[in-house]
Amino acid sequence: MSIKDYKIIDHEYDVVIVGAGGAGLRATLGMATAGLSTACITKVFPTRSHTVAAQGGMSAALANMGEDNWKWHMYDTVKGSDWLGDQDAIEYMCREAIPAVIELEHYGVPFSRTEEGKIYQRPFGGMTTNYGEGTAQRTCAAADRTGHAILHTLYQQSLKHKAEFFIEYFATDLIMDDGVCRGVMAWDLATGDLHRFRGHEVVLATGGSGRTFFSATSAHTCTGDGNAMVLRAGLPLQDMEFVQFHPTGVYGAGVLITEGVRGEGGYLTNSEGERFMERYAPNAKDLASRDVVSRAMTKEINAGRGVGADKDHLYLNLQHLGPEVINERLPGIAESARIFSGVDVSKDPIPVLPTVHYNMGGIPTNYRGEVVTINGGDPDSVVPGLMAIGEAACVSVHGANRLGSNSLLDIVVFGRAAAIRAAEVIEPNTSHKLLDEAITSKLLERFDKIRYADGGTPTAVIRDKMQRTMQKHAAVFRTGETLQEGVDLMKDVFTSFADVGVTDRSMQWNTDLVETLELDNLLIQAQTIMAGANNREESRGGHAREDFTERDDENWMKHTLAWVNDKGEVNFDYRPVHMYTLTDDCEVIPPKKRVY
Amino acid sequence: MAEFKLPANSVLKIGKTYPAPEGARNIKIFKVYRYDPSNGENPSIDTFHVDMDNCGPMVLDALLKIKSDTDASVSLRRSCREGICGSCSMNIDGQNTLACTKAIDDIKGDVTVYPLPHQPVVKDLVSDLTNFYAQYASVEPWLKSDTPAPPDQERLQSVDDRKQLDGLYECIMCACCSTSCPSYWWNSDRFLGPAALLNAYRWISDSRDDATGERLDELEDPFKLYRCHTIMNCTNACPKDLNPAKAIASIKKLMVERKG
Amino acid sequence: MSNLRTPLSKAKGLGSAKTGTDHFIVQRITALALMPLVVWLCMSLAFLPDANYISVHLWLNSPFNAVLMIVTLIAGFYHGALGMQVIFEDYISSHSARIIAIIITNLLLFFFAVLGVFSVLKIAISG
Amino acid sequence: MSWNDKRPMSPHLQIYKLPITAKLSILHRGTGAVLTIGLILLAIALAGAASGESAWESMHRLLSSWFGYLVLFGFTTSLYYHFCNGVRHLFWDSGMGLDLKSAEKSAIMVLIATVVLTVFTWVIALS
Repeated sequence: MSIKDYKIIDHEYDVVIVGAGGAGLRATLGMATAGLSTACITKVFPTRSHTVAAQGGMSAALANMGEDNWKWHMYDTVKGSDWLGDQDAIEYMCREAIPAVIELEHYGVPFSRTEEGKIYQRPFGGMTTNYGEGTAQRTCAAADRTGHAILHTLYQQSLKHKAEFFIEYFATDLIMDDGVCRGVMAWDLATGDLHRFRGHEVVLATGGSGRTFFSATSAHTCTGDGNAMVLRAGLPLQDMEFVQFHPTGVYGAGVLITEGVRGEGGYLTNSEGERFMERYAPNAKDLASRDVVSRAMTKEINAGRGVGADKDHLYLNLQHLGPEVINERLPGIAESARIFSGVDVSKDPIPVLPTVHYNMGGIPTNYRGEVVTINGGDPDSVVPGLMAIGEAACVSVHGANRLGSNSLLDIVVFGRAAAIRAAEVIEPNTSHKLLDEAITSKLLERFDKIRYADGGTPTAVIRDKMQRTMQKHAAVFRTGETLQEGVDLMKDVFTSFADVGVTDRSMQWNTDLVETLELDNLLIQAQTIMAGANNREESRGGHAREDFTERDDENWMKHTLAWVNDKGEVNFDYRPVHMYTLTDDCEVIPPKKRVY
Repeated sequence: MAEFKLPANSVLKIGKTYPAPEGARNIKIFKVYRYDPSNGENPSIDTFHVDMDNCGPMVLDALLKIKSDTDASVSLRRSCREGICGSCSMNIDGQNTLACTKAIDDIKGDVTVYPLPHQPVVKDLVSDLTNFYAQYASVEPWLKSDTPAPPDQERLQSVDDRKQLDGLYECIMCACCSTSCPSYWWNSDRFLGPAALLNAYRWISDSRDDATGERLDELEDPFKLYRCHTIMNCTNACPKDLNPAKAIASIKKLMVERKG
Repeated sequence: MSNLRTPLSKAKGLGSAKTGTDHFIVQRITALALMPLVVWLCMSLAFLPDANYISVHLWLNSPFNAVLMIVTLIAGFYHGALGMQVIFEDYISSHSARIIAIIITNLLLFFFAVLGVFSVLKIAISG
Repeated sequence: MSWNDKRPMSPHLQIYKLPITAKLSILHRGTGAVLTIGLILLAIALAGAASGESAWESMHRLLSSWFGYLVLFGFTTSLYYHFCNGVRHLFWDSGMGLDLKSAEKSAIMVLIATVVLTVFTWVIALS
């Protein structure tokens, strides 16, 4: 089949949003109501996006349950980021958190309530009062289904405002024209047609790439498609070596058990029944930030104090909370624990293990959601026509480690920020520049090549090899030796994709082809993670090197930018961390030793 | 007449059989509905022998194993694999549920896997839910309030008022309930079905919503609402243990109550 | 139905008929009424010593029995007509066929209801 | 709704394992339809009784045959089932017993009550 045989359906919009998770929906909503013609393309029906699985809550210094201040929230976030976060963006996020969560409530999110009828807030890891002194109750929660509640509400608001969705459309590539993003190609799974969407801004809200790893809390669909599109467009990803391991994934299944469990008073124990976190984080204990807890757990297991037949996991206890707290605050995890580990949480502890959870890294952007890159010495040079938000983006508000409940905040605040920015820069209904057909042809060639790939290795085999390699070599603790081995192995896996075989050639709901395209996306990102980890010779946040155990601010307080060529080779450059604030309302938080 | 029998193009044929790998000792048979839109043939049932010693505990694990090891063209929706996104809803062992939370061990004998009942099939286990989503949208499932929201603060809601939403807001829109309902099978063009009605009731129950009267007006219809005959298949099918039948009964009760 | 209509417009369909609740209520009221009546009818018939002409007439000669019989017929036929309407609405997809079926059934049931009531009256009054 | 979609319709009644609640619902509908016919026969019987002794006797002969008894027995069972399940529906409509466990329990209760009432009535009638 020649690429000329593909019929292409054209669309023109002011903005095209790729992804309909929390960030994508918030942006869609904002842009549609701002009077921009807006298309939202999504490979799954909006309420199936992985935001739906967020449990614990969304942070905002509302002070509904004790004193709080957004500056304390900012301090916690900067500290949580291990001083790799950009402080202007963090200031923006923590300040805007308050109106953002109020706005969500006004949209109808069914938050749990306090006795006064206000939004209920629970403690979360790393969230403190008074610059680290006390425990803050800052995480706004709808039981343990906050992501579900927010995502469904945002979708409902999108329906209310009649936003245009293209559902079950798989976006394949950005349409880049001389450094400017002009649109995106997408494949309609239901009809099998290809579509070309043109927009003055393309907003990537495609989420993270947890599925590069074997065991992740991430959904099957978390393949970071937007990140990969950006890499293929010759743009870099930032800080990809920082992968968050969530302390409490269900042992075996990898399903998430929210940090909210520990926020409500649950705690971890080892084979001796000891609350070992007291040793690692004397103040915050089980509510230390995630990287700290995950490392402590790994050390316990490595020291032979794991539980179970293979002594390879630990226990999360919440039996003492009583059925009332569990039913009211944590009903969803009681259900998950019952289904996936056969545990009645009111009687027995849940077997848990640190599990890949979140990509701190992603597409570099500024706090307005505009994608940036290094250009002629300018580290903050905006890529025209391209925005990124949510887990796909690296603003960077999470730096080297994200605090729990800051991701639901991130998606809403920066989804909204992108909408505000788009409304500023786009004149509605302006005409689009003529496109060179050669650009589209090249993108079609790639699609066609993968569709008819007739190599000897099934997609599933390559994917399995990649996931196992990543799991083994880019784990909680990393060393130069295993990382170099990992880089070499991943190069082989990358090369093996040339021999991939797709068995289904059809165009309608061909999930064999979808998974192969997703694998292609995962492979290119996996290179940036493994090579980035090998490259960064220090320990910071989620990146813990056994051969470089300390944080090295002198040499490494900078963002990694990684480019990948079509051979899978990774090139690096760096952007400085923004050690300045957006306004004079607060001061820069200088680096210091990070203890909890 | 309502179509109790399948149309000619939907009648099932016997499909292919795939044996288990050599040496497999713990074999479970999966009979999976297959339909390929590109060849114009009727749907068929393929039989897969799956080595359970080498497979995860849930039906979704087995389906993905079949897709990885045996036939990559098997198509299904799946995402979160933890029962919260609602993608992998299908008919397993004769009942609608989520493949990701349905344990294989709970099924005696062969495991039959069909798409959600009485829906247009796009491919294999992927059914077209356009009408289902449109019905959801038609109940205007968003907060309608005439009371201006306080500018810098949340709307207040008491703990008890918030409790009214429990068992309603958790719906994941998997369509297990609606497509399990015979009434919905015969009149899916006019009966809103349990999922949409549950979501309507979710907003009727919200103390912040001022549009109860309007919502009830829109629902009062022999077809939209009153096709529900309390068959209870919806409640039986709901993988989140919600009770759409009860929500619908509550709507009917409100309808009667406002008569006087 | 044209396939070019939007899914939402199809789902909204004809809008709300703003009716159906009266049907629902009357079906329940007749059901409630029938509860004691059914017990009375079954027990009366079961206890009827013999179903010969005389005993049937004697039974219905009692004003009490006659009135209960008439009420039973009215409530029963009304309840049945409402029930049959629901069945037709469920299973007959063609709008015209459905309406015709409902009208014919209603007329038929009305006829038999009147026949039954008149017969009871005749027995009760003529003795 | 007639199937004018080119795509196949996924199987439904053919494959669905109906829970007990659904089976009883079908039974409720079926017995409802049967009872409507029963009512018509009751009206005809009353008309027969009102028409004179000979008309009644010929009808009585028919009803006292084994076939007549079978029909009457069928009507009694249907009536009691519809009655008991109707009471269950009325509880539901008032908001009670709608959780799955109660609905399954009440289903069994309805079946037992139907058998008991039917047997009880026929023991009286035949004694």
